[in-house]
Amino acid sequence: MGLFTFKGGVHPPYQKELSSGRAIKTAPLPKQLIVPLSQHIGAPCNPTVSVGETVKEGQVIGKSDAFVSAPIHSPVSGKIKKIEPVLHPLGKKVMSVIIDAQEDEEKAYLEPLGDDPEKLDGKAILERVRDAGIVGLGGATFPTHVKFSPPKDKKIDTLILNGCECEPYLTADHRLMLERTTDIILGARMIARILNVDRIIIAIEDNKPDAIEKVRGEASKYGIEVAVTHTKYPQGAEKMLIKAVIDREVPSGGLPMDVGTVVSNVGTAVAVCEAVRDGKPLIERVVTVTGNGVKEPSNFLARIGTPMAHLVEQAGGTTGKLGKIIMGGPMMGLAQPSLDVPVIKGTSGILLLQMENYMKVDYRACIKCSFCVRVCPVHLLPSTLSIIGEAQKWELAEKYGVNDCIECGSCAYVCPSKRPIVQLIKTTKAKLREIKAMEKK
Amino acid sequence: MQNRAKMIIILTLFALVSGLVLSVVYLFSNPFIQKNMLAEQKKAIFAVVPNANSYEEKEKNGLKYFECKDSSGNVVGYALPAKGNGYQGEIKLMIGLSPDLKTITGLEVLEQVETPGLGGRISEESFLNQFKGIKDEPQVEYVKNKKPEKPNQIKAITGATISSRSVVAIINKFIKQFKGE
Amino acid sequence: MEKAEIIVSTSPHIKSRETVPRIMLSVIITLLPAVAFSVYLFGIYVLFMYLVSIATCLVSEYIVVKLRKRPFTLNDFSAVVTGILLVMVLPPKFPMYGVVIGAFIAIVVGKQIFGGIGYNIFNPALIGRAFLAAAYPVHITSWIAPRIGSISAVTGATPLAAMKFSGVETSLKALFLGTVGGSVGETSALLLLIGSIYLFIKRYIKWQIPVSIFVTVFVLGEIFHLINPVKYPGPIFHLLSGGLMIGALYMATDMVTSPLTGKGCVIFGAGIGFLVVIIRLFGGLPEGVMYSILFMNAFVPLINRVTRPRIFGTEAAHAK
Amino acid sequence: MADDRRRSAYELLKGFWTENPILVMVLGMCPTLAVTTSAINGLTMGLAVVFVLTASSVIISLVRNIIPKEVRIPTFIVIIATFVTMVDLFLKAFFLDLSKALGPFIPLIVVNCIILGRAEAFASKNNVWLSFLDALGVSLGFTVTLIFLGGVREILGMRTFFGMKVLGKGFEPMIIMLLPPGAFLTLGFMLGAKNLIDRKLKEKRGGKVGH
Repeated sequence: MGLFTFKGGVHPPYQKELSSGRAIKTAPLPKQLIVPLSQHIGAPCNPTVSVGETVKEGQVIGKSDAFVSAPIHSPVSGKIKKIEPVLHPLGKKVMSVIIDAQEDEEKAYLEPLGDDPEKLDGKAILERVRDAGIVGLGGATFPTHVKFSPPKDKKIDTLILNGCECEPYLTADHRLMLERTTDIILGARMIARILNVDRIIIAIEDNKPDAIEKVRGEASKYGIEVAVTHTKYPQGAEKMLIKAVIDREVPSGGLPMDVGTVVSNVGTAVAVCEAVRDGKPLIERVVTVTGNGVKEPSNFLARIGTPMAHLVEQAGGTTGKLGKIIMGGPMMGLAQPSLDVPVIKGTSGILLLQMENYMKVDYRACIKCSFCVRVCPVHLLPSTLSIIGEAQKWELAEKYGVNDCIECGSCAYVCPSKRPIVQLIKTTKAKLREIKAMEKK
Repeated sequence: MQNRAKMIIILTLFALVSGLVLSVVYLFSNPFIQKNMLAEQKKAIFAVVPNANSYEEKEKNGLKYFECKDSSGNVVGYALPAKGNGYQGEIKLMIGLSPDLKTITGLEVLEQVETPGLGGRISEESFLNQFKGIKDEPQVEYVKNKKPEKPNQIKAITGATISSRSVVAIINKFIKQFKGE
Repeated sequence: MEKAEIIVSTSPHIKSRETVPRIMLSVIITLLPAVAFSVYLFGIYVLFMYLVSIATCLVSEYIVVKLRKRPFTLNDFSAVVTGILLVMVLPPKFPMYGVVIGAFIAIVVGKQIFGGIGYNIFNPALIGRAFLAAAYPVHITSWIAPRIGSISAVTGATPLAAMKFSGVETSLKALFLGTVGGSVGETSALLLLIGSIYLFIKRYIKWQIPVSIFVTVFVLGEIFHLINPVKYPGPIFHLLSGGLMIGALYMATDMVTSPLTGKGCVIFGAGIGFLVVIIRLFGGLPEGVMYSILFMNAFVPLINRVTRPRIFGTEAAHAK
Repeated sequence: MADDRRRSAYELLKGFWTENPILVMVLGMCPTLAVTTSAINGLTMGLAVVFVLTASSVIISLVRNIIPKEVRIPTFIVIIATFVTMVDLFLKAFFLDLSKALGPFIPLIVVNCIILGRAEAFASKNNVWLSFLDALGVSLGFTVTLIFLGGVREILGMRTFFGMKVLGKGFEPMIIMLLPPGAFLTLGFMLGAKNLIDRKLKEKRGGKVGH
């Protein structure tokens, strides 16, 4: 069987060997946790607790009535110390609940629903997904229950479980697939139950042969397919993955459900499994702490709200002159000003890179080498878009499909002129949104 | 209505004045212009036919030509105006022919718009002098980058083969027609 | 840990090792075999031509950049590439002041007037050469015999001129090895091909361009050769003679002045190939590679527009 | 009075630099590019324009009040054409060689934008004296620029200036300068140089650069 792939993409140095051999360790509880009340795409939550109150692990501390939102649960038992705006990994200050952790065995989990998907009601599972505050753990943090509630007219026939983990450095999903294989499969079957689909495909890049073998062994018991995909960035981007695995093209501006499929991260499947089987809300996740700025790259099972500095300490601390702190992978992750920010639901990794990686490079004029055109997975002309962006011709950029850009960063990665293509595209998109908003008024 | 009438009157007036002024200028300058043109023609004819003293305009085989005589009234040659396409535009020539029509006695370029400094050098003496005394039978030929060996050959201008070739082609065509071949 | 030292910038946070200077340097290095051979073939004067041309390019670029108060671009080696390529398409023994003027024009008119590297429409080296061709038409067609030679060495004419004006066909082996008369660096098809292999592997040149030029020239050449084998040379002769190799491999493939997409490059190359054959067989000049490339350069923006790739998830490129 | 004099001086001098018809308004490109293969061609063309422009401007300014607005353009053209024909005949009668060198570009002065432009923009709105100065200044500016353009092309293309040898054997004439591309290149460099000088002047005066 040939490898599944798509047209375009890049091969950055993966650096996965730094942490792929490290089993997931449960990180010790930090003294204080910072839980932002907005950890997903959609409406932020309102606090349901007040300062001084004592909370139990798993108790709801924030929620919102909006549909596109997910409740937030206390990751530990403890006392609410403060509720105030704190710097959030996404770059601005967000209202957060600060909890002093206390030793307390008692948990406020939800009622377990059982572990046989055949006997469970899809609706009940969906409700549980919502109540457990599950969001897409691949990094996009879109509320999962929304994703699993397609409108009636969209017929879903395939569920794709994304285990590609195409971002360099990150190994969280890899470790999950090795260590939590049964949970992933169970979670997948539960999700399939919600969506009422028969076909489940688990997609894994061919640079993780051990995971492929392990998952294939477990998946074959339930007739679940394993698709081995070509190791190439951004193989894990939804649209690219759907194209590669089932050869369907999500229309421009559309969603996977428009082509009858739903893509979910393997981590999300584990969360679904735990929420249904154990009643455990989403309060912890696997985080890869890696990069040449870390002494011992590791994979941790960390509570949401754990300050990044705490995890880095657990990984032996920093080494060398630190240049960059990144939440997520090096291609699409977000640079952080310090390690004081907390782990949130979308934190797949903490990447520390040494200063020496950042020798000053000049930003030059585009020489039209077309490297970016070759790698763009959505077949745009990134060089042209960047020039249009520099010229501030926002409307022209729209004609050139700027809104179809998935901001994967492949273009900026290959650019020999080191142009900030993604940044220019992001600015253009923001300006276009502004213009649209103005026109509406 | 009145406005329109005024417009017509004014325009007519200006046209009339203009016509009047130009007529005067024309009457004044025309003799000079005619003289200029004749002088030029004469100069060209006498340049290509040596020993000519007078000429007479005649026509043969559909071509206008000038029969040249010396002071004692003997025909000393013919001057044949010729024209054709060059590299960039029309080239007008005056070809001088011996009475037996077998030898070219001279060549002048009347008008040309070839590349200045390149094809334009067909107007230069060094190029034109080559034609003095060459044979036009079987026809005029040109050679490149070497000395002409035969009596009917000339050397093309370096880097301007097309212009040189055009001149030779025009000459051959008109002489042929003039001879009635 | 000092906070101020941490860099906060947008993704992606890692970048490939490719840089403009690296690409340009690769081009220079792959040209070296042909450069060395040209010095051997035509004498030490050619080496001075290279040096003067490169120096003039660098100085001109420096002056314009200073005058326009633009960021310093000398260190990207692109001016050096232009300098070398310009000499490679000039006849050996071209007067030195001509080299200086050509290099100056190449950089100032060919490149900096448009805004410097990346913004120029035409290949700078070819602009320089086109200027010299118009300024000094005699010098640009004055050839000398190579040191190791073939039959055409007697007159010093290039194989193409010999073919066109005297009907003499040079042996293909001589053409392939480059022991023939011609412009400084265009004679050896073999060395140019060897040099460009690295660029192909690194994908620094869009392979579609040379391939489509070669295919078009071959097919058209063959067609005409079949029609009249006496008058028109065979297709291999076309491929190996004149500036076709250097044009197809190093001039047409100039990143800045070639189309962005593969499809565009095919159209671009086919256009060049077509024009080359037409000019060679029916034009007033023996060689037309330079003008063909410059002509097609002008169409690159148009080609880019019509060959825009179909955006993922849309019906057609112009659906919106 | 001083104001009047200053105004007059301005109208006369503006055509040389600040409102130079070629370098600023980029008008009359057809003769500019086509005939300036030598300085003498530039001078002749320029003088022809001086005559036509000054004469027609004066006449138009004189009659500007009696011409109905609707027919002003045809009237201007008739006036201009008259003077152009006069120049053409004059050159044919006395300077046949120059007339040949300039070819159709003398008759084409009729449609030269500079002439009609000055007539429409200035002479039809100002008194005779100012119109005269304006026309003289603009056309002389045109002439000077043409001589410069023609001179540069002649020197580089033929090594001569007004027919006199100025460059020695060591300098190979550049044929391209005599061809249309040479005209475009020279004009381009002149435009660039003018803008550069203007910018430097502005900087010196402490003004802001840019548009």
